[in-house]
Amino acid sequence: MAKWGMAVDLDRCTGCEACVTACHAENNIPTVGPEEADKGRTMHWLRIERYWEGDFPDVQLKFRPVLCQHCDNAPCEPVCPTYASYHTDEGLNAQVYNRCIGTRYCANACSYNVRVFNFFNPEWEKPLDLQLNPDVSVREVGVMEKCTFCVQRINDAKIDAKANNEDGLIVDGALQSACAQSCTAKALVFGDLEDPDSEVSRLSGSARGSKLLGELGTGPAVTYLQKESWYESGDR
Amino acid sequence: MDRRQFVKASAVTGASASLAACGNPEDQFIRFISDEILPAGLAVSRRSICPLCPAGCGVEVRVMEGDIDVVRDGVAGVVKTGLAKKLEGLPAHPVNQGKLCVRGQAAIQVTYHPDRIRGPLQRTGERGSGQFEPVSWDEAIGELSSRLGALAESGGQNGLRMITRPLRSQRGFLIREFLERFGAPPAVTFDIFGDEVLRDANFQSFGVRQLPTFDIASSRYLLSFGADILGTWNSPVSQNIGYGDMRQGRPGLRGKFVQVEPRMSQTGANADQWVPARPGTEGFLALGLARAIMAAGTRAPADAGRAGALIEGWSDGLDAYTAEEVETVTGVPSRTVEQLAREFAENLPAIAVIAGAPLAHTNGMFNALAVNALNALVGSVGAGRGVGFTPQPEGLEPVQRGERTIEQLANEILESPAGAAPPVQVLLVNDTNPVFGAPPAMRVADALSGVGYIVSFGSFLDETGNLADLILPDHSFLESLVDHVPESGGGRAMASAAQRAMRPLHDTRDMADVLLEVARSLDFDEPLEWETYEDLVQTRFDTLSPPEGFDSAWIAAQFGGFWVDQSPSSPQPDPPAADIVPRAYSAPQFDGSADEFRFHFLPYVSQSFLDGSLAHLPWLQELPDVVTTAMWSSWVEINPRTAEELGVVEGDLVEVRSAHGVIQAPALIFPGIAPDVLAMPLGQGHRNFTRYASGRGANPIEVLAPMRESETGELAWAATRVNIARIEGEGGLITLAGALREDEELSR
Amino acid sequence: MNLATDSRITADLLRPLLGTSGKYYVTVGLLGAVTLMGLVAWGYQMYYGIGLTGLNSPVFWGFYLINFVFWIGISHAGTLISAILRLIDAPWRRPVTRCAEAITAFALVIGGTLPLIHLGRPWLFFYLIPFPDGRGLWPNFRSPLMWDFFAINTYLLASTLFLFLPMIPDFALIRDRATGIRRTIYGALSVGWRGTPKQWHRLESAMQIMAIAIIPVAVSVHTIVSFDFAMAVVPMWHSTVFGPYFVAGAIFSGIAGLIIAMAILRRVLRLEQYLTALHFQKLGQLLLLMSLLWGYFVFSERLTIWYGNDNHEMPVFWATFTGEYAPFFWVMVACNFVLPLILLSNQKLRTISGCVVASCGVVLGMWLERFLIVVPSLSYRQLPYTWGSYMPGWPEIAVMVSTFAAMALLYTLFVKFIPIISIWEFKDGTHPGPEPRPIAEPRTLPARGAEAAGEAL
Amino acid sequence: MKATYALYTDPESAKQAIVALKEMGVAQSDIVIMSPEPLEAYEFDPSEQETSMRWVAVLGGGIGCVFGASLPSLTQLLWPLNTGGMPIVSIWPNLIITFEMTMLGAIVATVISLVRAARLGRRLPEFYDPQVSDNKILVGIANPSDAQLPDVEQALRGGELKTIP
Repeated sequence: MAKWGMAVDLDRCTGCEACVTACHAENNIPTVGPEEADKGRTMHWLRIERYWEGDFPDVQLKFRPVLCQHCDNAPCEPVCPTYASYHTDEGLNAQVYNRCIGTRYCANACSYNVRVFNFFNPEWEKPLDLQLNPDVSVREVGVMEKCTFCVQRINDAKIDAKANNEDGLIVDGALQSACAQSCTAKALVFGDLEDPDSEVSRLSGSARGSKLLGELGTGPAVTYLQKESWYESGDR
Repeated sequence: MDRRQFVKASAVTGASASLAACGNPEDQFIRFISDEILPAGLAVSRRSICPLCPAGCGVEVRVMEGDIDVVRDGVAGVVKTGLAKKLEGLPAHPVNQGKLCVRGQAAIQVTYHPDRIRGPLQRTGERGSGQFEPVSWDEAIGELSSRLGALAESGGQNGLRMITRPLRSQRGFLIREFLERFGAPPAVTFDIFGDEVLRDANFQSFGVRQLPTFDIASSRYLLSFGADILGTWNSPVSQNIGYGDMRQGRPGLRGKFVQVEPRMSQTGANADQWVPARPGTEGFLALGLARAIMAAGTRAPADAGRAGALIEGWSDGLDAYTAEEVETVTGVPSRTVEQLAREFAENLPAIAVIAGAPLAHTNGMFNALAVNALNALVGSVGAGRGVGFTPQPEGLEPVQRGERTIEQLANEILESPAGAAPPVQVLLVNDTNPVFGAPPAMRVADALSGVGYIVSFGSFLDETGNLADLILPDHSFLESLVDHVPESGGGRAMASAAQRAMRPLHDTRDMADVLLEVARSLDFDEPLEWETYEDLVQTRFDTLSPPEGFDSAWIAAQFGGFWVDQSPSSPQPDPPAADIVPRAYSAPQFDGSADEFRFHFLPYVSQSFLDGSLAHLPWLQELPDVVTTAMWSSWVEINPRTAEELGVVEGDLVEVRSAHGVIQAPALIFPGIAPDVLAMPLGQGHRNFTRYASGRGANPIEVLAPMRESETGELAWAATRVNIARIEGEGGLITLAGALREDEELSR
Repeated sequence: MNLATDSRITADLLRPLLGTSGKYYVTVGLLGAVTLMGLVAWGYQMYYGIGLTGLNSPVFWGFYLINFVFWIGISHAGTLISAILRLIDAPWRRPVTRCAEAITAFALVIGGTLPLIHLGRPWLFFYLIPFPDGRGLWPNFRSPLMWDFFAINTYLLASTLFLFLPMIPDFALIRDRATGIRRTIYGALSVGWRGTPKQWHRLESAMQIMAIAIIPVAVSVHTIVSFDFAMAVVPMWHSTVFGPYFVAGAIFSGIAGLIIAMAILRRVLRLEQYLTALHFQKLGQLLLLMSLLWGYFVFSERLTIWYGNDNHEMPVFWATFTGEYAPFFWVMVACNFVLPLILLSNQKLRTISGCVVASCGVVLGMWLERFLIVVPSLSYRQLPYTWGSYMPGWPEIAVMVSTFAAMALLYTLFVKFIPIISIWEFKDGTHPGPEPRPIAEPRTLPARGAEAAGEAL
Repeated sequence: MKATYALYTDPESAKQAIVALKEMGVAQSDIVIMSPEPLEAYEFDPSEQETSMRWVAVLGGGIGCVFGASLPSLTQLLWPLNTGGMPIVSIWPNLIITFEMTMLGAIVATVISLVRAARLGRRLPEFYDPQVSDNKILVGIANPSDAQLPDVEQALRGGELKTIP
């Protein structure tokens, strides 16, 4: 049984935001337009947080991609009265759109605020709708949605592995979330944490690794590898 | 022509109106025989090339079966066909190695854009009124042919002109051939934020008129002077890939990255050290480093070769550029200068990069040459040595840009004596928008109004297309055969090509095929020898040496999406024999006096929209700019202290005034910008560019002064001084982030 | 037992039922219209989407849940108080209990509706009902919202019964003097009451048991409402003090609501001799006590946060203390603490009008308290990048207004059909009441109301 | 039916009538008493002071408790879903449901027992006089035999005598 997870190398991430649009394209995420965006109702499943440090001229800027952390002890799951939000055997923090009645409790409980809500029915002005990914359902008004670790790709990969690999297991790297696939600096690495040889397992064990808001004990499946500072030519 | 009218107009040809006429397909459901049979529910992968920037990344298109509304013989219905669903990087492609940037990811919306022109249009109202009516392709092409035919008979071949964006595909070659054989002057390429200064500098220093390719992955020190290498400049994806490996790709070794710029860009945000230098003094700083390195004795002036010889005083070790002098000129502390010099010389291979604003000053050429010399000094130039040049495939070299600039063309039109026949009878506009992109001082709009007949190949009604008399909408890149010769991003000569990924959605035609058809009807003395654009590309590609296992480069290119030269890369061409003229540093000149206009004005290429050509894509409009988190708007970046002094808070509407124009935009408090600099992203401020971009934000180009780079005459777009004032009104700034800092403390 | 007095009592307390004035219809009409407006707003919201509200990310909860907590709080006036008073057998309770219990029933109905209005997809509200879906999946009992479902419904059922049982003898009373349709209706409602010693005794022991059972339920209800917040790891929500804090606040606002209601009844129904200054004195003292208790909870809550100085919680603390939400905070403190302390701690000021003024302040203050609990905490969550703010949309305001109208409407209708003071309990007790005044009792109700009755409402 | 009864305006005389009836050998259970108020101080009918309602309530609470404990646990086992890493049968939250159901059980049981014990919910028998709600106390007996009729009327003389033929 796999356990899906991700490693985010903040030392690689350049804030290019390819992941953000890749996520939109893969998961049929609507755009809400300026008025709604101004109200704070954009639908990004994945955002790159930026924080300033210091003042000019000694000023620094830090980027941090934040997506659903697929916590093992997810605060968002138990508060849902209809089981719309629950934890799969493979460690995915799943959202069942059909069961969601829109209490928005999960969004409050999520300390990472990575859940986005359909305040209106999504619109794709024709023929933009032709781009919609048939593997991903389109969500209606009143439904909470969030990063799924591209569960549709996971399922495709499973079928593919059953058909083509003698051991029926997914080869590390053969399966990538849309964001990881597009990530130009290879900062996002997606894979199976159960597989000790997978790159994501290797990176998650890194000394630079830490969890976002780890002190809350939510047990995220996403590990952040902290930015390093420069050391003169190779000496460590 | 406002959106509603536009939709109306295009609708008549396109499906929607006919659908309205025949009721919606649900009511009377007619399913035509499939255009394309695909395995139901399964994805097919096809190849293409991202057209949005000159990098030319290979694209893998995920195509799946889908239904589209169509009208066949006046009957509305649906038909199954293959539809592009998602764009990914082409894994094996030498430039982007399976990765794709944010703009490339959004490129798919170009094809499905609701405001795409769905068929040929003919102007009905006043020019610029935006009133068009649909016409058939035969009429449209007939109209163009007859006008050109008339020109040819009256011997007025000179009256045909063409403006195009820089093309690195064979379309450029076709355009050249077409104009040449018609007898018209070569096309004017318009690319206001292009890199001509750097290309010229590279030609001077290294004999290659080309943008460099950087081996960032294996470098240990990366020193960038204002170059947005991780954002938009040159070949961003390949540079990002290299950057990632430079950081964490080599166990125990992590390269250092230093960025020199007065306003922290997305690239600068990733730097280990960020050094704000006064605008236009970057070259001086580079030479300061060079002097320190030479003074340290680790390197001799001669090591820089020709590149060094181009700098006055180089051979004597640049005594003028002492660290103290550098501090007074650039504002960079002498300590920092020495530290940078030491690290740059000690951590080889070290790369110095310069691009963007530093080259857009009156002394841009000097800045470029200085950095070239610095690279040469530490021996970073040459194949496999940090700074290289991607060999161009022989026989497939892209057409070099014409001598004439858009401004010269404009002047020619404007200066023609009144009453006389306009010097430009027919103007072809291909995929470029000078009315939006050229500073008002160049008076491009006025000039175009003096043109006899304007034909646009654009897919969207933009400011320039709006002035057209005839619009012959091109296919989107997914709908047509595409080819590209990357200028940089790889070690070997290469050329990409791909067949169309899907059938055209609308009644559009490939610009190249239209030109060929027109040419046929004109019967040139030496006719164009290609039936279709595909013939042309094939014949051109087949001049290349076929790789292993293929008997033609054309087949190979289509098979893999690209062709790479297998032969050992040809040596760099020798520098021009022309005698060397050493340049001396001259302080940058700015338009507007410092006391009247307090601030340097720094427009920058937007992460989302580049120069504005992508402002029509909703995904990019709603993409929070990673540094400012702003969406759907434009803004003016102000240092917090300056803002406090001016009594400006975030979101206030401010007026940016130069000697040449004034624009209004909301203020955005930006800790990473020098107190005497105001920065503003390009891209917004379109008057007329689809429902998503029209009337949104302000266009910084409108305040730019027509300053020149002294040697090349390129526009010095960073040499304008402005003033700023808070004014009444809604700023309309939309940002995603709630706080600037992670340890944000609220008022106590 | 004094015939003259009792007849007088019966007459006074039945008067509102006898006749109906034009004013009454106007009042009902107006209140009904405003209530309807709220429902229309809800309809709009369902049709166009919850986006008509001012809700956003990160403030996913707003006015609807603020008012939900507010009304559930108000509901703690009646049943809880009257149950306590019954148990300690405070003689002065008798005229108060029924109008208090009525508040509970109505406030619960209103409060219980708000979470449904709050839903993104209200048409699927039945997913909350403990019943398996097509695939045999039941609701998630780990969710505080399910706890709400059970607690509120239990409390609603219990309070309704608690309100209904003591009405039976009064229904019998009306039955015996009514004719026609009224006789049938009240006859049905009085479930064959005859007033045998057995019935009287069983009724009283039933009320005793229910009083005992209903107090823990009432406490649990608002504790669970507080759990809706305390269970989430949100700055200044995740606190153990919330349970008692909310219960105290609920009783606090409940008493305030009760005092206001009683004052209005006293005026409109001319019950000056039944709801006397003494009752306001007593309730005023109770209100003062709760005010002090509330102050104690607020202090201990905020002290703990401030001292702990948790970097996730401090932004919320400062936002409410000196930041953008500070004005609300200080108004709340003034209304909930300073004002009651001044007006109620002083015998001279603790008059009827004094109590009413204090109560109005408390109702406002407690509404603000709920606002300050919901909005600032959500505005300033753990990751500063996601900070935001909130302005209500027009449907939220419309619905809020209509909840108050609905309360008034239900109450107006209630006093029209049911004696607002329990007649038999009042007679039964020994307490200040009207002087004996022999009058001729009408054996049956006049077809059209007497003029006196006409002025009654 | 036949009935003989009297209406009294004060509890004292009513009490006397009841005593008189008892003295002439009428069983307490045959004496019909109706009052507009509890008037428990007068103990018209001492036999009614005992009741088992408390125990009914406790029983009801017990049933509610069992139901409230099993409903969440069983449904959680019926379709085990992991939420937030909590155990499938999560005791703590379930206790809340259990508590509410217990209380509900007790309350419902009380009301049911009240309805049954007080013989509520049936139609009003003919033997009833609306004057009772005019603050009169009714004392009488149903179907008196012609033999005892005079004594009964004698016993009830304190009040306004009435008969239902």
